[in-house]
Amino acid sequence: MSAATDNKGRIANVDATLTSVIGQLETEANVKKAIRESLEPIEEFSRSALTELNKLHSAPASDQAAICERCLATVAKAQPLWADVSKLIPKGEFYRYSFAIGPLCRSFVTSIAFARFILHDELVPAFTAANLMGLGGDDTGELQLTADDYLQGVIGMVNELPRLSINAVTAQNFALPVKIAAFVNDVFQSYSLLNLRNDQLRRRFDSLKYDLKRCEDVVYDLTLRGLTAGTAAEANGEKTNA
Amino acid sequence: MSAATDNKGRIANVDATLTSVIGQLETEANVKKAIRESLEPIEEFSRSALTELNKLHSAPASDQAAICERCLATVAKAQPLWADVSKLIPKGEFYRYSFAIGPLCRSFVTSIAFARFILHDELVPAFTAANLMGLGGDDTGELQLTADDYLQGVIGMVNELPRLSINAVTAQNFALPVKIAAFVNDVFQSYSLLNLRNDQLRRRFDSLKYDLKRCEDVVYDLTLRGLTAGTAAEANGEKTNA
Amino acid sequence: MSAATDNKGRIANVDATLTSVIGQLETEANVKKAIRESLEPIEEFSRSALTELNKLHSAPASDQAAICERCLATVAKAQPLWADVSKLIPKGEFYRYSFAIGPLCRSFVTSIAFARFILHDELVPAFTAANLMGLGGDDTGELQLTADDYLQGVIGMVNELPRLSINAVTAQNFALPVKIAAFVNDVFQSYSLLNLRNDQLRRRFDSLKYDLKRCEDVVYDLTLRGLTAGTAAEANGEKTNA
Amino acid sequence: MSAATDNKGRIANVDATLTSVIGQLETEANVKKAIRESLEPIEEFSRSALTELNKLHSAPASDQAAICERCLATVAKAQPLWADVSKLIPKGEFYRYSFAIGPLCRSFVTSIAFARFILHDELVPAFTAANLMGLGGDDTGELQLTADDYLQGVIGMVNELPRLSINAVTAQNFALPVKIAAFVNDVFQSYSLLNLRNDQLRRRFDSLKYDLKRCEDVVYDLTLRGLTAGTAAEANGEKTNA
Amino acid sequence: MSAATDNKGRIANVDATLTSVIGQLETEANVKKAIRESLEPIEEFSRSALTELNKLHSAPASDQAAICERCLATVAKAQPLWADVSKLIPKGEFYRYSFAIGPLCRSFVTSIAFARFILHDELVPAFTAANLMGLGGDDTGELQLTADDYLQGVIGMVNELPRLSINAVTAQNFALPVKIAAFVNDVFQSYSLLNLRNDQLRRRFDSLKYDLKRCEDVVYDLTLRGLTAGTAAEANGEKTNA
Amino acid sequence: MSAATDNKGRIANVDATLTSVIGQLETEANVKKAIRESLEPIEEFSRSALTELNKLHSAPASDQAAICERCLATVAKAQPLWADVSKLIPKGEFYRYSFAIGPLCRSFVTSIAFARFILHDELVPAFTAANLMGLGGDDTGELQLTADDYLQGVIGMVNELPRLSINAVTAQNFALPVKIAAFVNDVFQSYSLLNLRNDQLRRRFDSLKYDLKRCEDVVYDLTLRGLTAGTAAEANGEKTNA
Amino acid sequence: MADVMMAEPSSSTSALTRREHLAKTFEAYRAELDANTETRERLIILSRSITQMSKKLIFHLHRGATSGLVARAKNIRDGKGKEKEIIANFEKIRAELGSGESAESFWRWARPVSPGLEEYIEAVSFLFYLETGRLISLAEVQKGLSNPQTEEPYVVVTPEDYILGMSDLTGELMRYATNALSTGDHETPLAVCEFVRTVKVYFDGIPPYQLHKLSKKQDETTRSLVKIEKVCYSLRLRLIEFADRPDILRQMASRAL
Amino acid sequence: MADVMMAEPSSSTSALTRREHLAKTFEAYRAELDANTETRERLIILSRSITQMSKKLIFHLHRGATSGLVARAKNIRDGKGKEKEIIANFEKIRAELGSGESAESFWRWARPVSPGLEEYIEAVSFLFYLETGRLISLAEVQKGLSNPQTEEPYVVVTPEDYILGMSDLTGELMRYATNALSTGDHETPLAVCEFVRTVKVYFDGIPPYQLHKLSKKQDETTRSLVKIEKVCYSLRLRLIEFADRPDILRQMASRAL
Ligand SMILES: [Mn+2]
Ligand SMILES: [Mn+2]
Repeated sequence: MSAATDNKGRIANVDATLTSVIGQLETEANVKKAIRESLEPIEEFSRSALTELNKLHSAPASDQAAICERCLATVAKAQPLWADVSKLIPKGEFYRYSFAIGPLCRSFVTSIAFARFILHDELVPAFTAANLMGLGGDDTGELQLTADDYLQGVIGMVNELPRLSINAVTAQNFALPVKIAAFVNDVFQSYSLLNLRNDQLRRRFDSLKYDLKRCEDVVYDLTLRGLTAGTAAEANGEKTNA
Repeated sequence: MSAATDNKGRIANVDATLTSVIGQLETEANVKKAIRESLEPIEEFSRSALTELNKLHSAPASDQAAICERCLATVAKAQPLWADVSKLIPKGEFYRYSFAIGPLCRSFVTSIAFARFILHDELVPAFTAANLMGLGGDDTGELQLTADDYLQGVIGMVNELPRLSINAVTAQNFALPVKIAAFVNDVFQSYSLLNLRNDQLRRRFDSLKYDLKRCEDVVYDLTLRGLTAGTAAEANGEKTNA
Repeated sequence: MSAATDNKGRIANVDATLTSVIGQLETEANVKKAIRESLEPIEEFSRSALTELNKLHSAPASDQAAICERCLATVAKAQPLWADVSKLIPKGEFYRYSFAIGPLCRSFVTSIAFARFILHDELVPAFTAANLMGLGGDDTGELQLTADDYLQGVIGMVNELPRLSINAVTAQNFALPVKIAAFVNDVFQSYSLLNLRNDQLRRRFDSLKYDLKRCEDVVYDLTLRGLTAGTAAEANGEKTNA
Repeated sequence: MSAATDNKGRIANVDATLTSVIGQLETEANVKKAIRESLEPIEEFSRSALTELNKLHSAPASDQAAICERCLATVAKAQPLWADVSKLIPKGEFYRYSFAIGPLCRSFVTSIAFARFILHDELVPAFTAANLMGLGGDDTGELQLTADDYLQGVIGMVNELPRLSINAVTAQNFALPVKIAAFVNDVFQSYSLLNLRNDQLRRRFDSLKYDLKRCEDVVYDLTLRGLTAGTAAEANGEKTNA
Repeated sequence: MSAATDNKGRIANVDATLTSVIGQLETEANVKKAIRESLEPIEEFSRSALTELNKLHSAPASDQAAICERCLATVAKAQPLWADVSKLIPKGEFYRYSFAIGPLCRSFVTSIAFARFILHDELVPAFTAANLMGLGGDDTGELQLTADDYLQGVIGMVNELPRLSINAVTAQNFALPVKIAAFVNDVFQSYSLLNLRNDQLRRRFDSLKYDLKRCEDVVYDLTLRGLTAGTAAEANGEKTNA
Repeated sequence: MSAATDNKGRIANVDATLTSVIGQLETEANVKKAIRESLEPIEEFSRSALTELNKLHSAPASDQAAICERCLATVAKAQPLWADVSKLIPKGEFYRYSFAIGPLCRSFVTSIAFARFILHDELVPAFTAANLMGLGGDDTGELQLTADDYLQGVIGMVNELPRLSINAVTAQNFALPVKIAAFVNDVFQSYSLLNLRNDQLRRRFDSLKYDLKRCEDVVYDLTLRGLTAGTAAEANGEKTNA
Repeated sequence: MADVMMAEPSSSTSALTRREHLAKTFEAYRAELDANTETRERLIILSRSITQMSKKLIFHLHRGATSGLVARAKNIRDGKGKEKEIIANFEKIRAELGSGESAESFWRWARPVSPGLEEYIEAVSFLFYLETGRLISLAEVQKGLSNPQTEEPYVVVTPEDYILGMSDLTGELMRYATNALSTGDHETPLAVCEFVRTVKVYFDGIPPYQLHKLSKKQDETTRSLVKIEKVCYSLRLRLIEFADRPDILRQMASRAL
Repeated sequence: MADVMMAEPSSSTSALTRREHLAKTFEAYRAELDANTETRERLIILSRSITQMSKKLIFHLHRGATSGLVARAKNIRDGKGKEKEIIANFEKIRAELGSGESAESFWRWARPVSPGLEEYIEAVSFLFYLETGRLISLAEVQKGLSNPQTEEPYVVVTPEDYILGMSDLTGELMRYATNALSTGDHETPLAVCEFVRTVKVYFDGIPPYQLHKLSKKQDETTRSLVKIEKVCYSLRLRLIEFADRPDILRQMASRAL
């Protein structure tokens, strides 16, 4: 009889323990889902920012600054929304959910770095990028722009530059390719300083050398045809002021 | 003894039940086979239409219209055959067999959209494409061109354009690459505004960006060498006003 | 100027065409999502029915009928919910969404066939199974139990029987293994006369032979120990006359 | 101009060459299809033969001979059909199509070897099996029963014996398990003396050891309970003298 | 006693039957081994022929003919060895061993087709390829070059051409890429008219489109830079008349 | 010009280096092949030893000792052959080739341990097993029986014991099962002392518990029927002397 | 062209300026990435060591699980000692990650730690089952992996980790039940069978999207359960045959120990 | 039945005797297996560390490979220092395996060591190529991995290891050639192309059964070669276009540095 009681006790224990842990699992799944939903409106802004930048490829040089400003303005619109995301993340658990947040951060870095390059001929620092996104304030808690996401986002932006360089030539804008080639060269040399593991960042870094080659090729083409005269001075001169 | 009856009863019941169900499966297998066979002559026309279009890659500009007209004529020849397919499909079961019909529809859409682009510089609407194929009449019953098949067919056509652009240059036709780049740019821009959730389509659409780049590269090469005179201004100049 | 008009016209045309088609895709995606959500409460019942049946493995013979009745009652609770699913499916599009409905149907067939076998020693016909699920009424429209889903559900049920046979012995229920072996033998015999062309089903049905062997092994163990007295004679004795 | 001729010449040459070769491939594909169709009615008989033998598992000892005779009669009915298959195979190309014919041969060997074992307690020789199938006459040309197919068929038959042994006990036939165990032991012993290099066959032959164990288990169970009286002594006693 | 005789008889029967069949298998295994060994020296020549052709990638235009002649000479050296292979194959069993001979044939076809294309700008017919390999004479009996192996060999050769086209440019040979593109275009055009049912071959042939694109890209690059003067006109100009 | 010389020098260096290393690779491949061939005659003996032991299953108790002696004699015949193997292995490289030697050692351990258990009711120590195989002498150099091979070989032998136990009962030898069960129990407890990795030894160890259960079951069966009387004393009494 | 030539020097000077500036930034990134790589390597080493020790603990427990009561109690005591050694390694992991302020960082390094953690959970739950016959709870596992003073967790045990560990436990229980049968212990297999069946039913109810890795493990659990059920089946047949000879059954059981 | 009962005690006593005897033997096996496991773990840790350091060395070399002559020389000098650190780890592996008498044991532990060894060979051959433009030989690799005094190898480099390492080298050379193009270096791509093509031709000649792992790596080598060939192709087109403007070509090349 005590065996029977024991058995019943054991089963009750199993029931209670498993019910509780499965409940916890569900709670977690709900947190994940809530975070994903809270990211959706931000993703909308991220997509708009990229679409705006896409116009650079067919716009005349004179419109470029305006396009970039509109892009940064779109990024800024997302700023208040991060607080909603932040509230959903339990204390100390940012890295638990970074798998969902990371891709979005990378996309924003791509947009911001792109716009800032066109506007100021600079590689936007991670700190500045985070600020422009609206991270790092009191209300965004532990949310952060990780080094990995920043570094990947920047490469995403460099990947767009060969296309822009080529379309600039089509639009008779011969200064931009020179500016681009110098920038990509600097970025490539900087990334070469890193020791990378066999991860996604490494794979993306490997792609940079082809972008560099392509951007250099355009400058070769222009130089050969004497199309960089003056503009080179213009582009480089500005850079020193940036 | 009642057990014996039960046993015999059960055996008979099992037998009857399985025989009837497997009979149904056989019927279905036969319908599938009949549909596949009825599609074979249509596939023949589909292949001919594509082969005709293939000639665009090595034809001079002056022959292009004729090639496209012959392609559309071939498509038209398949029209009456769809009625045979339609007759084989039981009421309400179009989607049961769409896995077999879909690929063929996509191939036709590719041919039609290609020919119409060359002839009229337009993206053929789904409705028009279905009509040209011969779908949508009374005798084709439930047969239809689904949105998914239409879009995949269109993408299949855009995938062909970079090759045509390059071969046009080889054939000294410098106007076509400009026209192609503008068209692919339009398709790409329109698409990037939309929020496409279907994964397979999304991946294919993303491939368009690569096609666009290649088309832009050709225009770049021509611009650099001053070979787009007139045409480039025409196509690009207007784009900036849009 | 006419070129400009052309350009604008083409852009507008491309935009309108793609927007309309992608709109259709969105609509479809929404229907899919709605159907999936409408299936969720039904899945809940399906899981409950299986959990109920799972109790057969540790229950004494006297509880079996009650368990099976409760299982069928759970299945019955899902009946009214199918009407909600049916409403979501556009006319003629059942087979478009059957990929989502099929697995659920199979699971119900498994439960129903299992319960009916224990209760009535029969292979439930497809028609009856559909009725018990609540399909086939006026309000369930085009929803149907396909032959393929029925058969797969039945095989799924037979796959469970060897385990039940073994657990029945543990629970000192010596009649059940004899009944199970006779039933599986009937299913196997009937099947082996049929020429099933569908490859996936064929492979699953071939697996039944292994199940049959395992069921026969149990009867062998009981016979050796004289534990089938009566039941064995009943089931086997008659079989030899058949 | 001579280049033009060359070009045309090359195109014609390429065209002619490929058309002729692909034509050959079509012919081959048609032969394959015809052979497959000519095998279908034979497969029907093969299935019937196996289904007949399947009855051994639930039949009383007294019915076994009749079942086996009916099985061999069914096999015999397929004999005239092989001539049709033979006519389709071009001279010297039997091995080109043996991939399609082999599985059927194996299935027939399984049936024949099974029936002959029950009837005559022998391992039917390959030559006899081929004759019973109707191969080896003038009208079956190059068709043959390969050594590999024969052996695989035999193994397929031995794989059935443990099941028969167990069902024999259930049906109170205690002599058959002893006869089976002795036979499987003989096959296994003969085999283990041979050095078989063919990998697939080796693996299948290794599976025999498992069958042998199961057959021995049944004899053990019977011995333990004194149910082998006479038969065991008969079979085993002699074995020790062998 | 009669049981004992039976037992001994059965054991002897089983033994004799299995020994004889396994003996046959051994014989076959030996034939297989002998054939494989007889192919080894031929494989050596096949590898040498490919290694020779590999030099085309870095050779100046003036050396190409000599390389191809040496390649064909190497192929010719293998001719007498096929007779040794042929002797090992029992009458009517070529297709039994074609799995071992086929890959070698394909490799030879690749070499021959490659060399003949460079030397004579032609697609070597299957008949000629077989002759150059040394097949089809009296002493090579049933050995033959199958349509399938021929086609796979040809595709293998076309797959190499884009690489050669690119390396030709590096070696300042600007005529070869034009010749290559025209040839690949011919092969692709002819093929696309044919309805190839063999799935594996179809997939390989479909890959040719990608090769064609790559070859066309090279011609494009040359055309842009005015490096095809003469040759381009020759090859393309005529093509338009075709 | 010095660049040209440099280049030639570099190519010569590459040629020399690679030719040498590929030569070394071939030498190694030859060593491997030679070792494999030198093992073949030993494998022959290993197979014979196992075939001899196989007779235990159908032999009367009185013949068992003789069978085991013959088995050990066969093992002994292989002793001189190991010296040939040893000569082929370069100094210090036993473990480089143990992948080829190991399986053979395991098979010998299985035979030896089996024979010694029947003869002396003991688990043969690794040292003794190595001696009986002929390893460990001066002429077998670095050849050794590794702990892993010994441990796996012993399990291979235990895997055979349930079958022997069962066949002993069939042959009315009721002492052997008791002896076997005690032995397997001891071996199982010994292996339980080891901490295993997830490797092959672990997987084989996991199988031991089923062998133990099966052997114990036989003793249960005999005890229940009073068939162990006397023999148990006999078997166990002897064991203490062993 | 002269312009270009003239532009060059200034261009390269300014490029160097930006490049130098970037170099400084990226050298900091390099230091960060290198430090991360080293931390990851150290955690992998600790995790591997935890795996090894946990596997050893499981073997140790199996050795004592089918012994008599006294030996069994000693075996469990020894097992607890081994568990302490494992926990010491988790303490080292915590030290590696820093504590207090940077407590969050555990999540950053969860991936290299998790293989060891899963194996530990399997071992500790087996130990707990043998001692109490009960299923250890997630809270109890977490408590064992926390600083006894501050109650700060060394590593956080998620429901996922716990469930996957329990799933592995069923495999060890299968071995335990089968071994028990051979020693004539007729209660353990039945108790284990009920236990594993309950666990399986609960886990079957977890929707696959919530815990993707579970579905493969559930197949393994099902295989284990089927094996245990077969053990119970043999046991039942044996008990029936020995129904009128309990003496022999007792004798046989004692013989095995 | 009484006999059985009586037989029991003696049976269990004697069983204990044999069991105790076996227990002693198997405790020795346990010690041996446990020691092996620990050795393997230590070797894996060393091997992983060698892998990390070799990867770092390769990155380091790429950083300097496209610089000017002086910077390049310094980069290679630094690289050699890093190589020395890696070799120190191989020395530790040798120490782990014991030396002299038990020299053979390297082969026993080749598997856990080989991933690190392969990565090292890749790194050192890249270093050697950058310094000398030549292919390092197997003997040279082995010499670097041997005690300079006794010439006893720390680990043995087999032709397999060497060939697989060279196969990986082609991937790094592809990166080197591509990077070189962007800096206006027009000779490196052509030299690398010739080099990789030669290596590939030799490796193509190795029958697959002699080195199974090579065939997958050859696919990778082919991909690398095709990429290098494309670089050479672009280079040729560029050189042709600039044929009458070598001044611009020079200017562009210097601009990149
Ligand atoms: Mn485990
Ligand atoms: Mn590498």
